[in-house]
Amino acid sequence: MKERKPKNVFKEGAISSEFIGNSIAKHQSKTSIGAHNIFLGQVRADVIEDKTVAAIEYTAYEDMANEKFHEIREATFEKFNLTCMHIYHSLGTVKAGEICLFVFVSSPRRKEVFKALEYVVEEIKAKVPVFGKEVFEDSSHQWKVNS
Amino acid sequence: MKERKPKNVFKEGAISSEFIGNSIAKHQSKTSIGAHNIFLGQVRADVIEDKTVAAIEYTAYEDMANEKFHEIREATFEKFNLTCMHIYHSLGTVKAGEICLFVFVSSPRRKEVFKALEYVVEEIKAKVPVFGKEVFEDSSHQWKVNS
Amino acid sequence: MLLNIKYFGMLAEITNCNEETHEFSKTSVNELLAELFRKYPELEAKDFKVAQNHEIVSNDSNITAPEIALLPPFSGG
Amino acid sequence: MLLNIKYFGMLAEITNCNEETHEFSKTSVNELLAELFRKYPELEAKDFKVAQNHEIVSNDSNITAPEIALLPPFSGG
Repeated sequence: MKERKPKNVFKEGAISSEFIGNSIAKHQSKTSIGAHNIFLGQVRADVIEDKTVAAIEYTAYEDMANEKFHEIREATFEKFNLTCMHIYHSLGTVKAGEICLFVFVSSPRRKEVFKALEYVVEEIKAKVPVFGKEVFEDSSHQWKVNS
Repeated sequence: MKERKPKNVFKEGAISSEFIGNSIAKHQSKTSIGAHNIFLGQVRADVIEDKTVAAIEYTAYEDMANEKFHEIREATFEKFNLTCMHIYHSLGTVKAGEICLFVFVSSPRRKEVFKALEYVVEEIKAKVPVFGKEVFEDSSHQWKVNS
Repeated sequence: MLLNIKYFGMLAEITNCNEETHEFSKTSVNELLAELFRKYPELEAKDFKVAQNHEIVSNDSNITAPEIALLPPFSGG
Repeated sequence: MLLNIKYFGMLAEITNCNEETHEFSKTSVNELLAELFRKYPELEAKDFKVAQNHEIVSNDSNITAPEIALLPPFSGG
């Protein structure tokens, strides 16, 4: 199990609510799980100098990003008692209100999922080379910076 | 807004993955939201002295419970910068692998949702009079105690 | 005062009912519990809290409301 | 050594390309950057990190791999 190849975490376009619902449904046969914790990143229609963000276009250094996602996965399983973990990130255009990041952790016990989920999300923000271009309604743009 | 009447948090039976997916979809028109955090409690098929839990039957002191859910809601909105919050808890029979608790918080910023979600879940566990009867496959039972 | 006593979870198994009326002429929660323990001796060994007006009250509180609930440890979620 | 240089995000806007080959005969990341800054003067004012073998390296590291990436601040999620 140790030498698993990095999976492709990226999905083209937004992550749909049906996809998330299906992902939850798939875990109902895993009856050792007592707690799930899900983080969803959603694109905000921020207003910057009178212009409103209509979408974010995501690009990534994909090979490095998938390696980093894989390292984060492995480190998280080392640190926390998790039954399973899933990460999906959008590439390409995600409109305001749509979901661009889906992180899903499950464990027998709730204390583990809270700690693990926050850890995973902060690691993704800090270590994965993904770049968001905020496109305004008038088609001008600026580069997003995480805070 | 302050004197809202407590809503009914309880749903008869398990909370379906479709219900959760639909609830996520409803938030895609709220474009000030940047982060959602979802907690799901799932019934574990624990094995206790060679007997396997097949389901939990939930009962509650409903009036008091809905008031406590309401107080937790109000306190959470006071403490954290949230856009919205939803809580659903099952009553009646929830089989192993099915979902009995769904807590959903949303905010412009991710730091808020992590703190808020854990707070809400711990408050529910500590303050809401809900009682779970673990029913084994042979129909014997024991009363669940939260840890 | 005519009280409506509610029992939940494992306590309702002992009393064999979810609620019952109980004529009470004394003052405190402790005095009420003494009467209930005479009726249901098994209750005395159980871990539970008493709620009045949907709030947990201490056993030396006075009974002021007609609805009293006996609540075993919570196990929601 | 013939390097393959990749540019991402706002850096690709400056260089007007996502990747290019670059013949490099010196040693360190700093020396490579000096050459790139001569070609793209606007790059010098930008905040970015250099990755080699998919790992961030410091600017005084030696270039040992043919694929080098210039990465502006990450903004995933």
